[in-house]
Amino acid sequence: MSSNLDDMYREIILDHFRSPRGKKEVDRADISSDGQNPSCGDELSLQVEMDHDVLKDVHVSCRGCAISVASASMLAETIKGKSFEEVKALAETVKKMLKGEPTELPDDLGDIEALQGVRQFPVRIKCALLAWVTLVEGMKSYENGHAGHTTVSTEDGNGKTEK
Amino acid sequence: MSSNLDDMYREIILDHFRSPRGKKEVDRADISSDGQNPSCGDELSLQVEMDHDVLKDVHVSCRGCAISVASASMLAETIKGKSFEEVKALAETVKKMLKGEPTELPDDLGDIEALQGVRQFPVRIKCALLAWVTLVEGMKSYENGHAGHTTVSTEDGNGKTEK
Amino acid sequence: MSTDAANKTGKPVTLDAFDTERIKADFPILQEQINGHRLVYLDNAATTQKPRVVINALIEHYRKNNANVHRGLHTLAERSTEGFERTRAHIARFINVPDTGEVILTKGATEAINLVTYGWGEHNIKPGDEIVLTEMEHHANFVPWVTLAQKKGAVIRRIPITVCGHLDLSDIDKIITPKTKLLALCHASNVLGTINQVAELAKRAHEFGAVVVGDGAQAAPHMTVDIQQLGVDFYAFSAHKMLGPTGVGVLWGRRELLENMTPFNYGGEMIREVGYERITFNDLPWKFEAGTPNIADVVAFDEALTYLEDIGMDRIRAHEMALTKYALERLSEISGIEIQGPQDVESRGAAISFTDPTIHPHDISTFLDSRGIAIRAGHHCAQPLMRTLGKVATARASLYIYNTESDIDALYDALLEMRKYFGV
Amino acid sequence: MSTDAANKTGKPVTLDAFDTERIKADFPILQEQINGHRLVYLDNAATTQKPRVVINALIEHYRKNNANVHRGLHTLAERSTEGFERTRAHIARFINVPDTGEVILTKGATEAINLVTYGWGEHNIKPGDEIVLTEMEHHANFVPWVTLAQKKGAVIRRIPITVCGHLDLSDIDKIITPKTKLLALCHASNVLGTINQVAELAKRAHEFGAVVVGDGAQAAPHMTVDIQQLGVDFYAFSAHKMLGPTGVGVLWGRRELLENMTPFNYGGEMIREVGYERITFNDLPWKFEAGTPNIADVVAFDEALTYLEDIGMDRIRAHEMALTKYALERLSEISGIEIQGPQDVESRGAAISFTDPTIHPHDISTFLDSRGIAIRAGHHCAQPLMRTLGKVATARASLYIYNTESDIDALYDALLEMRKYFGV
Ligand SMILES: Cc1ncc(COP(=O)(O)O)c(C=O)c1O
Ligand SMILES: Cc1ncc(COP(=O)(O)O)c(C=O)c1O
Repeated sequence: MSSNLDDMYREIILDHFRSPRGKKEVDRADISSDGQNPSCGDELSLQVEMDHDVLKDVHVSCRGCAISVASASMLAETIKGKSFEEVKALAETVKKMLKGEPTELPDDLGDIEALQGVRQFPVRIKCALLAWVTLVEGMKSYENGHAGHTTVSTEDGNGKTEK
Repeated sequence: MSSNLDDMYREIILDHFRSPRGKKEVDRADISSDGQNPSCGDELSLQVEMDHDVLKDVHVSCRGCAISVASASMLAETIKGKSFEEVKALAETVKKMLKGEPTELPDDLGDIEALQGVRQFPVRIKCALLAWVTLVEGMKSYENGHAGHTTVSTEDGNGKTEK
Repeated sequence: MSTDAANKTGKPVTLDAFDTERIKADFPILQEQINGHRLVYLDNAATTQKPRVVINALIEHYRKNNANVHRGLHTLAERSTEGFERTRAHIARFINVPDTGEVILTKGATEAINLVTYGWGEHNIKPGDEIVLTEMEHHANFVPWVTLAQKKGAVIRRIPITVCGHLDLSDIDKIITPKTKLLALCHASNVLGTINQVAELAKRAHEFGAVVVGDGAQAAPHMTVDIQQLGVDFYAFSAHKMLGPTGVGVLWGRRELLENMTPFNYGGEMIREVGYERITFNDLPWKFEAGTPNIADVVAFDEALTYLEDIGMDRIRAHEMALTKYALERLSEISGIEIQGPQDVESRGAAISFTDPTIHPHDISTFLDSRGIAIRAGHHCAQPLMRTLGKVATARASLYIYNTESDIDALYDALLEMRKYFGV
Repeated sequence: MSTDAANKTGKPVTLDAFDTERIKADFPILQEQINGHRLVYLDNAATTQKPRVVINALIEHYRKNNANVHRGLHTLAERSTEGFERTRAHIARFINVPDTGEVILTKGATEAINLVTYGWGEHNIKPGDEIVLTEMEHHANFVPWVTLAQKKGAVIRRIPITVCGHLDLSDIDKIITPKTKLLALCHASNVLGTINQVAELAKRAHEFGAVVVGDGAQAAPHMTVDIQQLGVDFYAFSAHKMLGPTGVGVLWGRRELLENMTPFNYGGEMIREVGYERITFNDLPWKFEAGTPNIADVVAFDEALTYLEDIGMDRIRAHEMALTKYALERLSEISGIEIQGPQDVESRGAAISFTDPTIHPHDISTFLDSRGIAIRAGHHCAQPLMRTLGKVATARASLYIYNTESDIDALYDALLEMRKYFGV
């Protein structure tokens, strides 16, 4: 009856966990953002090199549970080469998908779709979100012309809200 | 099964309640003491006229439940003409009797013995004690040469302690 | 009420008649004998009895789902958390609040009000500020404010009551003024029964920027409470007075206020990050819920709310009005019995205080108990009101959903018997 | 243990062997299946499961005796009050305290500690005073004091830990000094398991006139606690961690201190007389128990204490030591698993924190849950300690009276399986 378990830890997810993508450092960190889930102790650091409005290259390093690591890895894989607007829209979609809000899933979601099983584990949703929240904060800061790091801390342990 | 009830409200008690003794004012209030149970709202006022070390005359007026009224009435009836020391000893005995502590009951306890049924109603013990506590405080004050009123307030509502 | 849901849980299904006998059957304790008589429980303002569904929810929780909440990643912890948060969401719906983060679970109404005193009052009440109370407050909504006022050099103003037991609003303009920083009042009085015009007074207080605390301990169990209509800023009540277990209370508060308040208890669960230099607090509502909460009782409270909703709060109010009317009439038939509070059932709840000219309320209560009838006697934690009424104590019969005219008749008969017994 | 009493209540009667299977049978939830496996409950430091006698006491209370306490003069109120105060007296005996007035019932250990912060700390901690904590405190015994220190301009000093997870007392002379106003420390750590030398440290702190607060949340459930031997001034613990219901905690305090403290919550029951000008407070312990308490759960806690006593606290300790030894051994067999806290079972309790080099504690916990094994993972409300340990989180298996070697074996097997599952 550990079907749930396999729902969450799908093979794709375990694969990303075992060999995370986005390890390579970027040449120039136009966006640099750190995120953490204090209650889990997940810690994530993310840099993006921009080329005009395209996210040219992404480096992400995550110390945390399989879900946060895999989610960060998938993010790195997916957003590379996408435009600012595309990535923003994608982040919205992922958020909605994870929270179980109605949303159309685009065809090019790729491995990310595999994160859906996390929904059955409410406390883990914020782990799956960590990379995305961290990225979005970094992008906001970049848009507003702020240099330097942003730091994001998701909510504490109840999986109900995040900020 | 209202046998308990009749245990507490014995005929003697109801008689004291209906026609309380000690109504007559004293000529000279050598001891004057007020007592109350704030949680019950019982209020009692007591004056004693002394003749050397004898409690010559007692006036007591009590506004309260049947138990506090009857107990005050019995007190008035019993202590008149007794010596300071005798009354002190008696007060101790009554206290012990009401609290269920081991004690010899003297033969001349009179109607007071009827108060024993109160023991089954823990919250009422302080009602039965009110007059005695008020008297003892007044006597202490008299002994220490203090003039004027004393005021006693028994504990609040749990029937467990009093001061 | 959905008949389906009602059938499933064995709750009363009649929509039309208020089937009190059916309801009584749902409460195991009401089948008990007390001193050889059937239990006539008329002490509902103190605490209510619990229906089988609530007791069963407790058993179920401890037999199947028990774990600590929030931080667990195992099945039992998830179930417990889910049950716990389900009740919170239910409470929000019950009082018509859209934001569940505004619903804080406490150990009772008393703690809920103290949370406001410490979290808001401590930082917002300044010397010379005025705190407006009514003359009919329970100690829970009186002692915290008077103590705070003493500490802060603030002034307590009181709204008096009329001889009928209503708030006397004739001088209200002089009581609620620009100096008013806080208005704290009961929605319904536990002694007089009076239902206060909270919405109207809240509006008036808000004109001067005051904060309004509603004590709903005697209202939430008995009528529809719509926070948005009441327009208060805080509202407190207790689960145990509305079929729920002991040890659970609710504080609802406006998010803006709650977010700017300091926490009350400090410890686990209410923090975000803890270091020796810096501590940051959790989001609402957890910021105010330090430590392991009363999980099982919160979980079971859900069933109490469902039970009340299945009957319908408006029908409960209607039933209590009819029964109160009957009780007031019967008691008036006994010469000398003096009844406190409003006589018109529209403006009052089902707590009926009365006194006998010669028999002390404690003797009344003890005597009635020998006949299986449970009422309360004393100052009902409202000593200031008692002083206003010129009483040291009253007897109080307070009614609820399972009470019937025959309960009132039993009270009536026993009071007559009592007169004979004491020979007065 | 009286065999008679044990027979009556269906509790284990063997005096010689610690009959865990027999004990297990007393806990309905342990008969449950979780994710298709028998429940192996190893999250006891978070909360324990409840034996049938405790659940039954709750049912019995609500079915037969439920009323509000203290002020009632009817049969149900008397029964409730008696049950409530019986538990208080039992708690006093359980921790070897002669004066029941010193036993204050709270909603949990967290509230108990906050009561001391507000009632004592608020008035006694001055700028420059030093508050000594240990590095292994739970947030419940950390956040209140750090917050108080910030407010008062006091200084937090910490007793560090050794690599073995004991308190490092080598510099204790420089930490506990004439400046020390308060020493607050856990009797046993919820992360490391360490049992601290409370008596020795209390003595040292008392030499400088400091007040000592013992957090007994992880000690009272597991060993004989004798307040008089410990020599602390306050001691806090929670019922739910020792077979009791949620929502009940205990603060024991020295009468002289408690009597000179301001109340914490204000409201009904904690007052003696209430007026607009003057409020006087009730005697101990009621002065600190405002409002309707968690009556039913307090009543039921009595049965939990009896259950523990019937087994015997010393035998419980012995059982846990043996089982902890076994668990430490088995876990060490798994390469890479890092265990926190003392290795010698004499100086530690049964909470065992561990980490895997690559698998995050949350994944460990989730995986184990799929095999019916409940453990906790996270910072265990001890973030400062986590920082000291250089961990963001640990997995924690914590044992209790109903756990067996086969539970440990199940844990061992599942951990190996987990390694395969994650492919690391
Ligand atoms: C050492 C320690 N102290 C205090 C507490 C707080 O107990 P509660 O959450 O029951 O208030 C805990 C419980 O997690 C604990 O382990
Ligand atoms: C009007 C009112 N307010 C507050 C309270 C306090 O509620 P609790 O004792 O459940 O905290 C009561 C209960 O007696 C009440 O009647």
